[in-house]
Amino acid sequence: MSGAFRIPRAGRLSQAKTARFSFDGQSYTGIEGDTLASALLANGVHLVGRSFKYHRPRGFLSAGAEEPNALVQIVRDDARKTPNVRATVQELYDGLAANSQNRWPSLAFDVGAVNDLASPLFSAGFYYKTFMWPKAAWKSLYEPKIREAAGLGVSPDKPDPDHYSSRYAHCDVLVLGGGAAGIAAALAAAETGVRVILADEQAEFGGSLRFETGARIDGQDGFAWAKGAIARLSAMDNVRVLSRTTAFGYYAQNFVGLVERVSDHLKAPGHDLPRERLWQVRAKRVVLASGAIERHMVFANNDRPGIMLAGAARTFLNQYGVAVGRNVGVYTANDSAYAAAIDLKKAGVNVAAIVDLRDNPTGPVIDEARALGIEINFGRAVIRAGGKLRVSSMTVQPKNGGGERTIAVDAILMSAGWTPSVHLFSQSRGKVAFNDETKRFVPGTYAQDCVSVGACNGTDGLSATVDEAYAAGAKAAKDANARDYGAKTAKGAKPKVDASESWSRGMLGAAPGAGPDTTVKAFVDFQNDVTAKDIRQAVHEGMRSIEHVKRFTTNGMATDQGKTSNMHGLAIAAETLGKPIPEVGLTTFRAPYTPVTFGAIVSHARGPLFDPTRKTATHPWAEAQGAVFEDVGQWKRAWYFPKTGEDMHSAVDRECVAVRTTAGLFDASTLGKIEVVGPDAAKFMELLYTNPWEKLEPGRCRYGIMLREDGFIYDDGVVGRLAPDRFHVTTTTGGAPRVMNHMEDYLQTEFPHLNVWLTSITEQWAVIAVQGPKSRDIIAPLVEGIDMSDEALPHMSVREGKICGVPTRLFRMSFTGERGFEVNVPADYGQAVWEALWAEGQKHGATAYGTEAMHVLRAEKGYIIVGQDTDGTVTPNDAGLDWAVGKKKADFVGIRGMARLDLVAKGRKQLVGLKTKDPKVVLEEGAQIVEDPKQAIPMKMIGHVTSSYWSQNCGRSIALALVAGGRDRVGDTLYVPMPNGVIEVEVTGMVFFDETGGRLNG
Amino acid sequence: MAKAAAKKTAPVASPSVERRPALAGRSTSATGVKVEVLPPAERISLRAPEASAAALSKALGVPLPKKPKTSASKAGRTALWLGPDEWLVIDEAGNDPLADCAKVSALHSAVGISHRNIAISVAGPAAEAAINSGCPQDLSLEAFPVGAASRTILGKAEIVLLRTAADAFRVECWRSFSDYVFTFLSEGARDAAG
Amino acid sequence: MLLIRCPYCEEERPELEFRNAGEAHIARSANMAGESDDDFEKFFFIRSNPKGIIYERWRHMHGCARFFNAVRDTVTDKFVMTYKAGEPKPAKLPGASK
Amino acid sequence: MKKYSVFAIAREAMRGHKGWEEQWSSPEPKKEYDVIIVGAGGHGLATAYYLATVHGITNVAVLEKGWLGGGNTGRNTTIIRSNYLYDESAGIYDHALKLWDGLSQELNYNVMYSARGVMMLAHNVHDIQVLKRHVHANRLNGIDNEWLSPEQAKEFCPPLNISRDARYPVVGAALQRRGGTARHDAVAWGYARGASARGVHIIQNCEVTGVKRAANGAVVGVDTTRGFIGAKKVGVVAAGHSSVIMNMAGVRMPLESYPLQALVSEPVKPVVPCVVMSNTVHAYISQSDKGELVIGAGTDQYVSYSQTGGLHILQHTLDAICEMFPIFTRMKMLRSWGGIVDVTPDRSPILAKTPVPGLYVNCGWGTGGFKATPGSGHVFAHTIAKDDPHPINAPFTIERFRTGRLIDEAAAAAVAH
Repeated sequence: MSGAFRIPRAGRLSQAKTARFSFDGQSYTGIEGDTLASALLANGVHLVGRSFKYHRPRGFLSAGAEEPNALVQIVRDDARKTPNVRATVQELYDGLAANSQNRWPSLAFDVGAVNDLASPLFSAGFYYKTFMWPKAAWKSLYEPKIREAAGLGVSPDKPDPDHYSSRYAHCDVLVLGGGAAGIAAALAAAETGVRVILADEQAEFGGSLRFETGARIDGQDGFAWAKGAIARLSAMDNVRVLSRTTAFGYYAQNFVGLVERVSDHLKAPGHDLPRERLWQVRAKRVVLASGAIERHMVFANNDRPGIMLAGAARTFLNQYGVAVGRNVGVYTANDSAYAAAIDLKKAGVNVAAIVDLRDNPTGPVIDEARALGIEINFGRAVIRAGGKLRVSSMTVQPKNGGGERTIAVDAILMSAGWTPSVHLFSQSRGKVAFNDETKRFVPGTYAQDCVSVGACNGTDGLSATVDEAYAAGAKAAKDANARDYGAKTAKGAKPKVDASESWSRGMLGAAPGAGPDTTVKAFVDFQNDVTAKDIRQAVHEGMRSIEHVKRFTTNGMATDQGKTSNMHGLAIAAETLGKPIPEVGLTTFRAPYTPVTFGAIVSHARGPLFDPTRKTATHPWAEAQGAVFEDVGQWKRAWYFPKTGEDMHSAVDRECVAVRTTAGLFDASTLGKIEVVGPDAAKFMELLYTNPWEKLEPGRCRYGIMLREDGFIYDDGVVGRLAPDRFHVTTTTGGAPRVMNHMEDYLQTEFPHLNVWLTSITEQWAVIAVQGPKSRDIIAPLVEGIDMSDEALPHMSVREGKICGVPTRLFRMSFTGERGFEVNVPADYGQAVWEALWAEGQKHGATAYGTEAMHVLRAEKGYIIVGQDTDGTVTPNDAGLDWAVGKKKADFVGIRGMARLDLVAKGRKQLVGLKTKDPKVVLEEGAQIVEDPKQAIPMKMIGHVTSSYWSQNCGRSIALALVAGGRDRVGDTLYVPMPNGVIEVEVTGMVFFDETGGRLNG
Repeated sequence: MAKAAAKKTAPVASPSVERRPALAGRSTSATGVKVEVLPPAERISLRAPEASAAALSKALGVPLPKKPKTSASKAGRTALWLGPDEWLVIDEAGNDPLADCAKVSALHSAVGISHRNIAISVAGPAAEAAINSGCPQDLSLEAFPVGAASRTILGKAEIVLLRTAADAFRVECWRSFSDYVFTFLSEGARDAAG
Repeated sequence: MLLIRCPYCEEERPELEFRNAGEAHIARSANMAGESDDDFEKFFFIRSNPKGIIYERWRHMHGCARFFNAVRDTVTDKFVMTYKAGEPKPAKLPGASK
Repeated sequence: MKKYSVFAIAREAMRGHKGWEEQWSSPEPKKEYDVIIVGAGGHGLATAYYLATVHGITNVAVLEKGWLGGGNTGRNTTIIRSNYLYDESAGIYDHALKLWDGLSQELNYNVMYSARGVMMLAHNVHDIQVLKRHVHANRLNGIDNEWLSPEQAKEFCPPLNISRDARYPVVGAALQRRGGTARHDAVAWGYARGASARGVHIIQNCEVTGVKRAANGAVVGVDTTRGFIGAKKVGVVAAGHSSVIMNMAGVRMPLESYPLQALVSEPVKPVVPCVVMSNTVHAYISQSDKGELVIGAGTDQYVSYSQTGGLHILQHTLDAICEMFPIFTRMKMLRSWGGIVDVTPDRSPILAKTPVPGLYVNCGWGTGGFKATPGSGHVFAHTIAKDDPHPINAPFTIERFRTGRLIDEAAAAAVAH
């Protein structure tokens, strides 16, 4: 049995296929194809949630995505808990478990409901006016309490085991919305053969045809026609039909984001299916067929469980075969609710009365309702609903006042009219226009290549809708100017509407009895508990812009984003202000249309795909050696190579000593490398670097500095000249991409007359630095064709030849101060050559060293690291690199910037060395330096420590620092105030080891 | 042009160490699509003004394409248009395009990048969808026909894409992050099959 | 995500392939070293930042890698046209009424 | 101005909340004011408030082209902190922070300043160096900022992922406990109410279309969509539109305006107790009192006044959030929006007199203006009232771009090596 309220032979579900599920621990049975909402209603459950502020009991307002009340937590397992799921959208699967939210201890008895009693205090914006005294209580008391009370569901607390995927797609015509309008438009477009994508948020296409029993198209029931049309479309190669797919964002140039819910409706999704799939569609034309959303009536206690939109009740009946009550009342201001009363009556449900605000409406539905014997009351209002956890009655009064009458009901179906869904149109930056006659905003001025059709365009009536949509679909296909992809089926004809339901206007704002001078709770925004009087109060308090009203009352800011509440709120504000609606304006429609799972937006970019990881050719070797890696940009670099029992400190000490006593191998592959080739290569280098290059001999290297135009150091590196027209440029690891971009920028746009080209060769060459007194002994046996003598291959030179039988660019250079080489080999040979060098090195006691030892060794020599010892405010002079600036050069990038007033002023921060008075004390990088440690806070700081290490080779700590007027302070004592005491330091030169540089040839 | 340098970097007949390409041998299959790392190839980045194109085409034995997003292929050698003065030349036949260019005196820059890139084949009816999991270009046959070539984006990585058949692509990327590209394509393939 | 026509690739391509490179038609002086402080400030720091039509540079970073120029409306983000680097600022814009 | 209090609420509750006064009036513009402030965002309204309360200048109009607080004030992620590196920045942001503490009482308007702590994550050695440089400089400047181990960071923010297996593991964090958030609308409204009560005219839907100058170059007033309004002093506080207004006065600015997007999730029960920021992974997050996760990151890459931006920017932002907080992939984005931020070349504001007599400008706050609101308004009011900058904003000149004396916080965090 799938519920006492299931009506035999009603609806479209196969009653045989049952599914078990639970809600708040209670077991129920539903049917496959149900939503959680329809399945609960079938079991007579109306109470499903509690509201945000007053914790009022709530049921189902709608049968769709606009639902503000029926939010639940879906629990698949411990790691798959999803908060704030709309029960009206969640499809039922066997075993589904759902819990209600925002209540304690239970849904039926919620302590938080005390807020409802105190609600006169909790008027709009009350929190801005209180909780200010005593001051400290905000942090310790008020805010924690407010935070605890707020929120709806509970965040997951474990990483999500599900995965998400994404797809970029292109099409000629994208049709959003799969009701009669969308289907007609898609048919027309598809039949021309162009590429069409049709998407609808529901599991089944048809839109309002799902409940409109009066619709007949092409001789069939409307829903059957929709099903047939979708089958035809699905069979066409040029058409992609996406159900359960919500277009959530309409971005620039017809770029639309959609989310497809792939497996949340499945009992056992399996490992291969993503939970959701993000579609990012670029369409030549977009057809918006997003329909309309029914509005509720604003009257006292209109939020009681059992009170819902009339169209929703019809959907529950005609789609799911569920009666929302046994004795229902209807409250309406338009025709469409009559159809609900008629359908329910025909299904055997008692309709206690229809209450219609209008004075003397006429029309076929009214006649039919009357003919069925339903009591109809014109010119009357429902002034309040009775009952608490479930509606029990409605009290009716003539709309201009008079005697009250209370009618017992167990459900109230309401309709104030339909609001066109202009969300996506508005997101496309189109301007809506207010139609004063129909009291609705409809698409006005278009900003993109799209068109609205049907209810979202304010088009009433099925026949007019299908005509409009079909024509628009055909035109969109034509305008897309695309080739025919070959529709497989024969060209069809325009669908013919044989019968449809009548439509009429409705009303906006509060109904009689809900103000302006009452204190009743007539809800405009259900979830956020915004009442008509809250909106009036906001206006009285000076909120004249609708944006202020919205923000002050929070109307329309709940998870439904005001789909049912915005127009009512606007109308009440306008009425209170005494202004016409268009003058008050409409709040902005912002993406997403409905909430979108973070996972879907992130899709593949999780875990290892969050960001590319870059690894060098020798990475596997270092890993096997137990290296610890550090992240440098996207690269993983070997940081140090601890031997058993070693911590970082002892490993680094050992590595540093080994390099200076024997030799070390270091993977320098991550340094950026650019090959600069062409007859004007040297001219180009002259412009991009501060140094002179024209006279550098082929086969020689030079340390180069690159500035930005503002004169600050941008990057540095050793550059080798391979041939008159060919330079091998190196950059910092992190700087490689931006240096390349910087060079290309100047080459292409400032110096396009130069015949020179740049190619990134960072990844072509693996670079193995071999440094130390034994470095030549290690390399020489493996090298062919290069004279390794100091005369033939002096410091700062480069040769091409072979190593281990493979090509090499062999640099004699040193970032350690020792005799050193950098062996460049094609990357795929990198690890094998490393292993060969390693084997040679073992004969001499060489070690592998990582980036940390590299940092220490270079600091011992006073070699800077751009980005560590410099930031973006350091000039070559500041860094003590004036010698690298070509004084005779007429131009280079940065030549003017570095001559600016402040950049040549006295007292600038300059790089110097620091020695702590206690050699054992290692300064902290980033520590600040002062002249007078006794001054009060705020202290005058004159610099900071940029690099600081324990140097085993020096037997003491060493540091580099940027200090104001630093070079004039050499020999001075300065102070580094730390939390646990002041450290005395002496300002020194930057070289701590081998000041004469003799070891370069040692 | 750049003869001296080029000559010296010509490949060696018998290296004493083996070449270890990144991801060698990796492959994965899903319904409708196979993702597989291709064997090593010789490659150059070729830059030249229009005036040099004829001489370079002749030396390379493959006409350098002049139209954006196109490629030309002959005898195991493919030239991909990457920019108005830039081609990626891939040789899968074991010949050295760098050496061929070294003979050309017309203005150009040829730089060896054989080891910079690796290539991944994505093939099967769902290949297009697999790549579109992270590549924002329109890969329909109309917009990206067989032979079309383009540098573009896959997720957060740069790739070069070449359509080798209606249902097959060659994806080239730099070696250091090839694992990212391969993994991304594998995920894309899994979803394309679903 | 914008769709940008690359004048070298001769087709519209997704923004992800591009990188914006700031205002266009700010020439670097041939006599850079001799520029006044004011001129340098104008060159390096002052930007027109228009609300409306902007002349700007883009690089087809992950495409043909060329820098080029674009004319775009900063209010709607719509591109009016794109043209190659080095080409002069267009005297007349397509579809412009003024 | 009737005082707000719990008693006032109780009193009003008895009569259906009909006795509340307008929080600010909406007067017709006069022909002339002593001072015109262009822009009724938080900074502009604060300027007017302090002109009235500190300097006794109440004949002031604040002109707003839309609705007050509708620009970046109402579109930001409300992060408040003062742990900046340079003395100049630390000076102005900490001046603001001190005003935040007590602002609710000062304004008699609960702006919900919540000192829940701002934690900035380090993911690599370079981050540690940069953040520790901040920690030490802050300490000697009297600004609280402390270093945390990854474990301490997790203790302070339990949902944070500190696994070593993360793509970019957390290796430490800098925490400013006084940092936090505030309710953005309330800041604008509180200042508006306070200024209005003291006679300041807040004129909404009044767009400035021109800046009028006399023959001697001095400002004499502004043209607006509601006619000419005279004033001898005009303060431009127009955020993303500052270039546009300054151009009207013939002053070209070192500014570019970019879209800055942000988003919130659906509300959930308290889960993120503080503000977490990461420059390397590149996103930041906090949770509003309502329960929404408030998330932002960097700007789109191009100049734009469209107040929108690309989906891919939000993707990158959420990638980063889910990297730091893998438990959030099942959460849902509820709302996203864009603002227009005006950015200077050194990412520090301009808060100064201009070459035009009587014209003052307060702009260039980039992505971080909200936190400075009270301090910015306070010293800008001083600058206008005295025709001379307050010592705190004296370094934030326009001229610094000529001399090179920049206050480059971004450059100080240089990424390289």
